[in-house]
Amino acid sequence: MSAVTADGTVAVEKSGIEGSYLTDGYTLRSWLLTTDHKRIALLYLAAITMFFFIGGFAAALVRLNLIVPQGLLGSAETYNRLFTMHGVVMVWFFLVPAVPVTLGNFLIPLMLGARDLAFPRLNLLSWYLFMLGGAVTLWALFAGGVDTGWTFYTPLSTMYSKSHVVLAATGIFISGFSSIATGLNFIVSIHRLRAPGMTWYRMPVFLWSLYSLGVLMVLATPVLAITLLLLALERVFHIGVFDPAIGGDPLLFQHLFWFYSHPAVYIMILPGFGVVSEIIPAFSRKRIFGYKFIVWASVSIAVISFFVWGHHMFVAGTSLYSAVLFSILSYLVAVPSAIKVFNWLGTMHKGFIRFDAPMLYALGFIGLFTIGGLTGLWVAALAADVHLTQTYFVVAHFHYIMVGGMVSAFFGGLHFWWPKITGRLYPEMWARVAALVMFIGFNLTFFPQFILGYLGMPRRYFSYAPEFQVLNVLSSAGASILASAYLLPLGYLVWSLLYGERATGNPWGATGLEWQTASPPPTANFVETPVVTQGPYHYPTPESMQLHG
Amino acid sequence: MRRDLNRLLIVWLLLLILGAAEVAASYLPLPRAWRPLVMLPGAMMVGVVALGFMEVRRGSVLVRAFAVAGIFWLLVLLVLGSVDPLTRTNYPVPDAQLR
Amino acid sequence: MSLWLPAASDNAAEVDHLIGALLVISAAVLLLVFGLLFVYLIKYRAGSPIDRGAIAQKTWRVETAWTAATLVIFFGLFVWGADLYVRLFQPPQRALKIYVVGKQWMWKVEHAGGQREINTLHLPVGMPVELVMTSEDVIHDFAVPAFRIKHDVLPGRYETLWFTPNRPGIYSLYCTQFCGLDHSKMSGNVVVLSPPEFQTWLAQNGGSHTLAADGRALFMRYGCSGCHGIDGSNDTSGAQSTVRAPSLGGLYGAPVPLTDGSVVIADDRYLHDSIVDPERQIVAGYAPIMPSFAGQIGEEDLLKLILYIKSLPAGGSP
Amino acid sequence: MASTVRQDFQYASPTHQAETAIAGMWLFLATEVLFFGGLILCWIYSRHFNAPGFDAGARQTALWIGTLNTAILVTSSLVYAIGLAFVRAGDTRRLIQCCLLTLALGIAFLGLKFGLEWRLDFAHHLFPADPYFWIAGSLSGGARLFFVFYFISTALHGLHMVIGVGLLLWIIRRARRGEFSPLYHTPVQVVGLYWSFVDVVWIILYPLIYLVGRGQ
Repeated sequence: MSAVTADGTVAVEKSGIEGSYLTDGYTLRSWLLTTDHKRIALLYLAAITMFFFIGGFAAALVRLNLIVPQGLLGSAETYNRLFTMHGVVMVWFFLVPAVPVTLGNFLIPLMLGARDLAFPRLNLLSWYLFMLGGAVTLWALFAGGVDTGWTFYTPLSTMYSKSHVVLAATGIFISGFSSIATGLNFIVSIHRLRAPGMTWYRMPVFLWSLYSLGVLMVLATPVLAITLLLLALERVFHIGVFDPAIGGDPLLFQHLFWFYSHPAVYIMILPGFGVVSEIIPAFSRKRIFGYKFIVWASVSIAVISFFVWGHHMFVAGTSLYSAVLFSILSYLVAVPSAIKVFNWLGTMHKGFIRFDAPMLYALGFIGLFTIGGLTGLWVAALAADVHLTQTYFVVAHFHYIMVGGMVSAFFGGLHFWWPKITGRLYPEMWARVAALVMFIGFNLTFFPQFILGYLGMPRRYFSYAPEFQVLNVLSSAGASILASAYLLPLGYLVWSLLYGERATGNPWGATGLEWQTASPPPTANFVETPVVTQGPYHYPTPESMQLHG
Repeated sequence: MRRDLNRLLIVWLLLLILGAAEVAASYLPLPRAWRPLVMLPGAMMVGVVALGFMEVRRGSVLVRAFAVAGIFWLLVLLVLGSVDPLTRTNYPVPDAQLR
Repeated sequence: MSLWLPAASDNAAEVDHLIGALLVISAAVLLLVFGLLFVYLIKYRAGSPIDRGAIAQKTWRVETAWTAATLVIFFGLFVWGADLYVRLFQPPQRALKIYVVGKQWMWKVEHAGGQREINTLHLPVGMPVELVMTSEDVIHDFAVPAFRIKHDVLPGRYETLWFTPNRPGIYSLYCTQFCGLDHSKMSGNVVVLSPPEFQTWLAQNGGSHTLAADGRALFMRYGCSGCHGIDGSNDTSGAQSTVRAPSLGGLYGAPVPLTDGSVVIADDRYLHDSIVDPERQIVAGYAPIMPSFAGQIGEEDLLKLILYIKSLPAGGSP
Repeated sequence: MASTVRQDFQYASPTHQAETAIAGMWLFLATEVLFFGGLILCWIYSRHFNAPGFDAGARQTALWIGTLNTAILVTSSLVYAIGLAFVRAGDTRRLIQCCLLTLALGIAFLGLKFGLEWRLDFAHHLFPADPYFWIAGSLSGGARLFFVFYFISTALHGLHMVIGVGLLLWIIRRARRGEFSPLYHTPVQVVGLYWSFVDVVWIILYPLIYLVGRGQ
């Protein structure tokens, strides 16, 4: 921060322009009290990675248990706590924050041509809130855990569960404020800090999708906050708003919960759309197809996703009118997603496609997200949902979107911008292998679950009927492959930090302001504030490529 | 300054009048389902505060957009959230069974 | 058991058609997406010398076309799914009513004849069945995959679920709403029998008297008969009634005009409500003087009372 | 003027930063709207399924305190807005006076609400967890739910008021140090937005609590 006098002369400190943000201070203090969005992104990356492996460990145990019908772990209590832990950690401490707080935090100012986010101190505060919330939740999970599932349905969570529900809810409540702060910062920054010439339609799709995500974070999370507050009050003081015995309604909890948690699904997937929309043009050497359609698809997803939460409650005992209304609205939200898939294909059409690791992840994303999205049509059809909901079909469906889609996109983006973030290149061969193994392991894990679900195997079952064993063993085998694929990047990315080849400013030859500055960027991002004169993805046309190539 | 003061005082008087109207309306013998209409003057008071004290109109387009977004999504929550209870009939089980 | 899920109710076949259609549509779209993907990846790989020609600049025609196409398909799926779903809310009048209570972690079933069973449900084939369900504690969910039906079972209120089994056999039933520790143990079997077998089963497991007969005794014990006649006429000069209250003979299934001008059909739920919370729906022409019996009559007794009232013909005592 | 203008290095001009801060506050208020929105949805559910008991609860509230408090809050917003007009005209002394008056009105609200009204409610056995809760029988469930809404919503609103009082103290301290001028008074504006918003929340809670169930 620099103080300037009223006449308006600005005295920007010279610090860090020569070196990069990584060399701008080596003390612990220079990291823990930084307001630099790039350093905060790295703080977040460390935290996210930790939570990912905690949640993944729980998932591994869940899959291990399901190898035998009677349950390998021997205790339903342990199992219930494990899948709750998996859900809570993965949803709130990995999937929701993953891309926005790491890649988003790092890239938004760079892509905008700005020096930082609008409120850098709020950004740091949001990291601390996230860590505090995470610590409280982990405390709850390790002090004995929670056995309600991540959905905390009442009255199980309020009157019958004997686990640390309030503590876990408190942790999630706190981390919610971190989400709100992040979303607010993103929206305001995108509105106010665009470089000269950076009009809305010159912004990369990634920014549009993070803008849409910001809307969801800012407007849905507060409802989760009040819901968790009421949940805790109900559990501790038995206030009765969710208790039918005195006239409350357990469905009210579900409405409030899904008002947040359905948009949260899009909080998880929208940044994935953004990442893929950057990677595909870069490795097809071609302008993105139907830019405005993609952009407005993101925005309309942000709006419509608030209208569809009731589709989680088709068999919950809501009114018929409510179910029918939410069903048709759910179909509406599928349209923009379909638009995006076809636009990515259109982008590859007549391109010069290269198969670097980020592109492999992006291709995996398209395939898996398409399957996830299509099965979404199944569960939006009311009568089909009655049969399929609350079974492994739904588990497979949202894992295809969350893990197949979102996690693929996260790894794609991480590899794509890794040279920018660290100034080092990752080992390409290893990365391609990891992407491929991840794709195979993922499908082996989750495809059998579609069949299990159709056959009627309910989710959250510690033990199951013997006829389901074959498919469960297949799924668990796939999970072990998937787990090793997740460990690979951890290894080679860390290795590349020390031994990786030095990256140039723009190793992919990609467009976008973030590639115009050094790798890694200086603290103030740009030596001179860039001036934007053309739209995004100004890759050469095929004709000129063919002339030169 | 004086013009500002006059404007603010008018806003304040308007708020007090609307508040009084709201109290008066609450004594109208409306049927139970219609009683939430008593809130109409209250909704107007919100508008008056937003325009008079919070200076929405002086603010940028962005400020207005944020204000509208807040109201719009509130309505989404309340309207779509009410569809279920207002069109549902609960068939309660007597207390005895709940023990 | 094989990997194939039997379709053992009328509804199951219809849902399978819908799911089949969804499968076909999904497969077609997947084929299209993956097909295009692979063609492009091979044809337009960076090393490919193929002539790419000029790229399309105007995209809105294509975009509008595929947006419109998806909208039309989606709307069709919506209508199909909703149509089947709406039927689940319209049980036929003649459906066999069976009462189901979920509790951590078992299903308690009670037939109209007083037969009780736990984690098992015996049904006759070919007869519509309506389950009237409630929970004693948390939210459960009664699901029979072979019938393609499922519904949450909530504490404090009744939910219904109906279906027509059309194939004798033994099918799994599950609780599919996570309900705590032994959620995965809260499962059992639905046994669908031929009608004669079912009658035999009822006879072998039935009590000596019907629930309706018990209800008749309760009707006296709780003092209902002090006010309500059962002869079907609302003549209050009758000897039984000193207080003016509607007669209950032939009431079940008949339309009842209320003071607020609306008319309701006197079904199980109406009767139940009227005992527990009489002030809610007052019959036209009567004063709201009946006390609430909420908390005084247990759920089982309520069931018996309702069955008794159902058994009353319009003309007088049965 | 000796006061400085704040400008962080990501902004093009002080005005740019000021407008951004105000926009940020508005977006935060949109968040708050949804936070209280969840509570309002609770009100809709509780009242819809238990209208007689819920309205009976509403009739037990102290209308005069609620009404007086509404007037106090509206007036406090007015006083603060006048203070803002003064700082725009360069009169920091009047700004401080207005802030002090706003502070006094805010504390008066809190005193009436929690010092008097809540105490009376407890004395009349209106607290839903009270073993001698004022009403029993078929209306008690709805009445309890009403008072659950009453106590939670007034407590949350009160919490926002307390935060607002803290912010006012902060503004007064900075104004005393002469940090504000016609050129730079963004924090005064931002806190004013927050204060008026808390006022708006009360304007919505007031009929939900005191008025809707009152008439027969």
